[in-house]
Amino acid sequence: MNLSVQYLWLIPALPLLAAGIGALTPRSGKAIAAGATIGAMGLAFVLSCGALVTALKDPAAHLVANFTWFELGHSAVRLGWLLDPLTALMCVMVTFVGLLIFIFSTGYMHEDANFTRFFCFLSLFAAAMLGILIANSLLLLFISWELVGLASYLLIGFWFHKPAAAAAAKKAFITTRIGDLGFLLGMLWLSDATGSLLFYDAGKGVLETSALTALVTQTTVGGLAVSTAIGLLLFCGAAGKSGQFPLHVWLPDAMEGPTPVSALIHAATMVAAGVFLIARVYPLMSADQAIATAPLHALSVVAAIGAITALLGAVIAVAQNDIKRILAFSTVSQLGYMMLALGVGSWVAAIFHLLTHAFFKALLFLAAGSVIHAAHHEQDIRQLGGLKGPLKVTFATFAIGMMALAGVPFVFSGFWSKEAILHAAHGWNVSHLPFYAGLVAVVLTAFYMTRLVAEAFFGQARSPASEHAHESPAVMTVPLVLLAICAVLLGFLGTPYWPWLQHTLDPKFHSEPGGGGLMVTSIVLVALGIGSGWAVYGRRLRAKASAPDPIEAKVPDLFAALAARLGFDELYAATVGRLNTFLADAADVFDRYIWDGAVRLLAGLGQFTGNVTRETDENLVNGGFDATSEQLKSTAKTYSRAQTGDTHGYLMLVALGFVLLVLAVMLGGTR
Amino acid sequence: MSLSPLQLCLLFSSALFCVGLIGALSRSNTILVLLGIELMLNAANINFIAFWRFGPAPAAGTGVVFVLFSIAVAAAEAAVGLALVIAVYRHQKNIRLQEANRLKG
Amino acid sequence: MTLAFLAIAFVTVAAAAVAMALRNLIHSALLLVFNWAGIAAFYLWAGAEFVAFSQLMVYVGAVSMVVLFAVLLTQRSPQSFREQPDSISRVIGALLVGGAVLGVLFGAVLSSRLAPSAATATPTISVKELGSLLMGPHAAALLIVGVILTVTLIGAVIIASTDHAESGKDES
Amino acid sequence: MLGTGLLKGLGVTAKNFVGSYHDPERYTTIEYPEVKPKLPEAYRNFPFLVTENAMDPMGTLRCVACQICEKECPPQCIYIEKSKDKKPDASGKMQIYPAIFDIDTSVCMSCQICVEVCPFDAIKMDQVFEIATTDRYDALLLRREQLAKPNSYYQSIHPTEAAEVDGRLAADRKAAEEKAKAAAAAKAAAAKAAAAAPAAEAPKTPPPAA
Amino acid sequence: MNAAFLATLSLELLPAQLRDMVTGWLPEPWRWLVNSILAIAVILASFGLLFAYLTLAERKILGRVQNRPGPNRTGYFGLLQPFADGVKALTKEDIVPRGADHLLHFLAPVALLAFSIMTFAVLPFGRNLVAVELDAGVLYFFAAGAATELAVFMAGWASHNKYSLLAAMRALAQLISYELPLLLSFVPVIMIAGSLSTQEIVHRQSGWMFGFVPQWHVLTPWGFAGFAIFMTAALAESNRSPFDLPEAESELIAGHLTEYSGFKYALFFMAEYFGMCALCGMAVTLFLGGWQAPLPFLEFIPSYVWFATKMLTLLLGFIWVRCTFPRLRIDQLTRFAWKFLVPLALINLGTTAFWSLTSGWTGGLQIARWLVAIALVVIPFQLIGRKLSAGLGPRTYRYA
Repeated sequence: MNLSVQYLWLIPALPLLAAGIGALTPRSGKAIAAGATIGAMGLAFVLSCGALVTALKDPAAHLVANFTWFELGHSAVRLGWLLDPLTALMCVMVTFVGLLIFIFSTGYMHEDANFTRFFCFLSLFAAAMLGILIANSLLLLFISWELVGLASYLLIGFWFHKPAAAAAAKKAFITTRIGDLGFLLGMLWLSDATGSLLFYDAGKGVLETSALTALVTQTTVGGLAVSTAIGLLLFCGAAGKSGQFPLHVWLPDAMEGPTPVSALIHAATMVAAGVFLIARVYPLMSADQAIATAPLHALSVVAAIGAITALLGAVIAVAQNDIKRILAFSTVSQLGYMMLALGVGSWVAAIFHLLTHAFFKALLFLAAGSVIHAAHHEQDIRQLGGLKGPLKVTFATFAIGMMALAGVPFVFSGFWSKEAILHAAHGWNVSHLPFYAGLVAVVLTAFYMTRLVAEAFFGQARSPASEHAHESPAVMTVPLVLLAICAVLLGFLGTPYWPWLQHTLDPKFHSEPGGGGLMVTSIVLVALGIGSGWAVYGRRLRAKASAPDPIEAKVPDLFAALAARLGFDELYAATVGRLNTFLADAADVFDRYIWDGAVRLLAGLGQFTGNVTRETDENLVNGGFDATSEQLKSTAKTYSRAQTGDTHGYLMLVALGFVLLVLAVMLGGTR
Repeated sequence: MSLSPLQLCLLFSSALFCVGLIGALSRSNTILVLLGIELMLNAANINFIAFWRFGPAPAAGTGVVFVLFSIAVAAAEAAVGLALVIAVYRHQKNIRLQEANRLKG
Repeated sequence: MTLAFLAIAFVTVAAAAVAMALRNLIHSALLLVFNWAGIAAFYLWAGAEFVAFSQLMVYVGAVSMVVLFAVLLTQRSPQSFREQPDSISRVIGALLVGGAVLGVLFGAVLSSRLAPSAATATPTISVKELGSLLMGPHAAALLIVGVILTVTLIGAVIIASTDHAESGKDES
Repeated sequence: MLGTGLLKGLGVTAKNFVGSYHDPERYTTIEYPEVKPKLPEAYRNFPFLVTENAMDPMGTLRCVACQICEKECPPQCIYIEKSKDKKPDASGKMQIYPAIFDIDTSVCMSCQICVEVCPFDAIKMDQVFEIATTDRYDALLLRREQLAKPNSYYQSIHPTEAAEVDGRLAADRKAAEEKAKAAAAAKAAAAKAAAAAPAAEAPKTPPPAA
Repeated sequence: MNAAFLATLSLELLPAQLRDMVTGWLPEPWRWLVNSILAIAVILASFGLLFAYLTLAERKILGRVQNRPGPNRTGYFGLLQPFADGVKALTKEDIVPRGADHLLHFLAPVALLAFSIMTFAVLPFGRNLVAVELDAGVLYFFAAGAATELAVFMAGWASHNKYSLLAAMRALAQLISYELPLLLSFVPVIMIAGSLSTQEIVHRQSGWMFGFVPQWHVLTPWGFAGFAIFMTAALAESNRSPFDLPEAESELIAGHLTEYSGFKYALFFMAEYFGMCALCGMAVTLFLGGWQAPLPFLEFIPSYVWFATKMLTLLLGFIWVRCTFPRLRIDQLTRFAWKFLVPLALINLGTTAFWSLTSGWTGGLQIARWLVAIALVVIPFQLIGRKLSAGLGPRTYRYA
């Protein structure tokens, strides 16, 4: 079974159709909406598998199908589909994880009144996401990118009657829009510089040698190569979407949406779009590596930002109490890892981590959703506790996810993918700082995940909600189990001993030697993290929900700062927000007095001219017409006076006319 | 004076027509005006029948058919006319025809 | 024969004249109904049986109902069935114009040389022949009349409706 | 199906129509003036006064004019005047009797309270219903003579109740007789004793009242 | 009377011969006039008598249905009761309300009665017994019937009583509503018979199927449906229970008849019975084969006897219906007409067209024709009936 590239559009089209069906289904048609969505997603999954088969025939080839969207004068706007192992693997991942999450959602959202709307949005999101993946044009990618943003906005604000959800939706939308501005500028610049937006177009695409060479050789302000500048602008978009350091603030708030949404969008797929974007345009990003003298390499920025994000997310996650928030910050941290990997030159490792992360983070979120569902929408881990007993399946799967995330060696996929990244970072010859940041993040990740598990699942129940917890229905647990299996197995696709994935994605890949020592180091660090986490939280289990956190007891200031997410939100409010207000005010003043004055002056001039013309017109030109029409009007008025509205009068006139006619005929007529 | 039956009929219908005309002209009540017009219509119908009965080509039966159509149309006219009267009444609270002159020039 | 005609004509015209002169609307309407019945009698006299019965059915049975309903629906109280007298000037004008028309018509009729018809035999038309005529040469007209009646029915109901929909459904 | 109910209804009326000709159970009408309705025993309407002897109604009224009924009557339709003298009643005892006993039947509501309260079983409920008259006043005011009806009539209209009343009265009377007999015996004994008493005291003691 | 005359004297021709005996000696124009007057007199007399005894029969039957004897005091079995009623009505005070329109108040019952009697003119009472042979007899019948509405209005308006007026409007609404199904229900007959003449319609129903089944219209699917609709609408047109809303004594104090008493009331009463008789006679003519005998060997019985028998049966049916069904509410009444009877009558037109077009079918096709026609009658009845009674399920009355 394989799918040729011409029919690649079917993959996003199916969920789009399902979204249409969902939008037209009345509220009572839950089965129709869910059935259409899941069916479309299942079909898309099958098609993706077919696409993967096609792509694997020649991993090095970029199969494309381009067409002209519309023509604009001499230039034409062209779009196209692209099929290579990256696309295919991502498609398979997105459709598979999406399918499982959709199935999970039927159970999780079953009580919701707007069930059909939810599934409509989910389908829309899936369609847009798949559109990003198959795009062979930066423009198509951008369109899908914005659609993804829209769907994300709709889904975060799905419970828009909650003010927090509405605010979070707005925040996410606006924050990502800031990044997208960069993306848009980069895209326009790219289009201007190369005249095309297609990635691969038989040698004329922007990712192909001729265009890249042209881009690298031009320089712009500050001695930057054009490719660097464009790459950095594109990276702005990626940073916004993937929640990288300065723009990461929206991601934790996005957890206000329903948990399946958090799992699908804000853990597994959408946030990975940024990583995917950088991986997709990797030739462009890495083009400036050829110039050793360049003041700044785009990938260095990516690596720095990734390292900062990885560390920052991990640190903040330590002090969070909301189960979904912890996972959200862990996502931020892991996305930082991926960016780090991209930055240090190993995009294959980034994609590898992306794939494994997608599975185990989706697993963690869905398990968290199951916990929340079971505990009657209690999300605070201090209020939970003791869930190990009642939620056996959930606990088991959550533990697997946790160990995968923490990077417990050998068995779990997270270990291998993280290992690949650290390996790449270690080998980066520019700086070792990202590598060390990654190591610290490894410890912290293990630490906070241990904390989470210990608080939520061990000990005794600390609130009525967790006391009455019960296992979720099969429709929710079965996806968990499937994801858990994948979270374990997926790691074996990319071990240093059998780097299938790496070779598939990048046929030129060759593993660097000397991984053994690094592996030992990271195993020690993971053990350290888990051990310290267990020492702090596991040995003396929390007895009451209101008891202070052990770290909080030791260093309250630091904990408070972390719990407040290091004040990024406040900082933005104080700086960006205030600056924005100031600028708006300034613009207002400028507008009102300076521009307006100029405009008024012009307008006054225009008015004067107009007056002059009008006078001429009215008195000279129109005079004659006016007189004529006045005449007409007065005549008409005279005539209309005959229309007295007196029906009797009309009738009488008719009768008199008749009499006169008859008389005329009789007296003067000839017969 | 020897009048043919046809002439008698025509005189009859003329008289009826004029009675209807005078009624329609002199009364201010819209219903009565409508009735006067009905009367004129009926007078016309009488002419049709008279010419069918005493005219040169009675066999065709066209006169009768015409009267039938005329009656049907007159019924329709009465229905619409009186519906209009009711609408006018609802609007101006009386049905004096000379007051229904909103559209005058 | 002629005597019967004269009687019918006299009664009919008299009824119409009185109806147009009366101030009580209901009496006017009822007299007009009587007048229509008289016209039906004329049709009978003339041998147009079917037309006579149609006239009875449509005018006496249906139009009269519409008229009476309209009269009742447009009066505020039973006391106001008496119309205010119409302005004398208009009445005089109407009489003058009507008289002129009458004179002209009478003059025209009397002066015309309408010979006493050669066809002494009374023409008759059976219902069956009438039906064939209607369905044959005049089928198109029949259809159009049907459409007109339907449209009229709907239109009358819409014009007069909101609360008094009955007045529209009378012409059957 | 629409219409079956209508047919069923037609069937019911048809059955009634046919049945009224041959089924006396259905045809319950009584042609009244010719055929009198058979009143149920418990039917009560207007009170009457019981007399012991049909031959001498006024002489044998059970009523002793105690006026309890007059006081109890809710619409106050009874008017009684006591007699000045006494007459022997059925058992021969001397009693006051009603000189006037009127019931205004235009007021009476047949509540039966007078019957309930009468200690002498002298007033009972009648079964009359054809008492329409042409006079609104006097004809509806029933006098003692019109009200008095013999005990045999009472037995004919309310047999069960009358038997019970008669039994009770007979028992009372018997008890009274025995008491009287005993009293008489005592008297006789006393007389004997008195006779046996010293003669000197005899003129001083008056004879005990009977 | 000689023997030859006696020989020609058969029961069938008896009425005509009797008439000729009386008027035979008159010269032609006078003879026509007297004949007409005689016919009118006979009709008036016989229907007057029928009216009188119909009221008695109605009261007796109603009584029997309610397990009472009915009037039985006046004369033997109460046979003189109608005359006693008549005397009572005549001697009662004739009250005319103050402010009433005297002329119209008097004209209303007279007009009503006149129009009712006019309808008898075209009924074929026997093989040769019809007062006026009209080419458009059926049309005449219903034209005259339509005029009765005017009388009802006159009665309501002339009474100078707003309740009478309202009741008259209500009665008009009912009469107009039911006129439509009434007219539509007999159009199929005219389609099949191809004539508006009553005699012609009766003649079309002569003949026998299989030698003994009469070919009356009522014995065809469309005819049965038309008959049922006709009789239902006739009940309403003649203000009979359960459609006697215009004169509901208990609820609407007799509607437009409130201000009538004495003889005028009796006239209204009479007109109602005349109208009922006329409609029943028309139903007999249109659907029940007129004066034809129901079985071939019964043809020796004179035709007018058959007509009378059929008409009386229908009249008794009216009485039977009256004693069975409770009165309808006005909205139920009009809804029944517009939403049930009119659509059914219109569909019946289509059924009849089918019947007429397939008249050539024989053998197996004949059976198919019957089945299709029956389906065309029964299925709309079921569907529209279900819609009509939707939401009006069996009701339990708590205080009944």
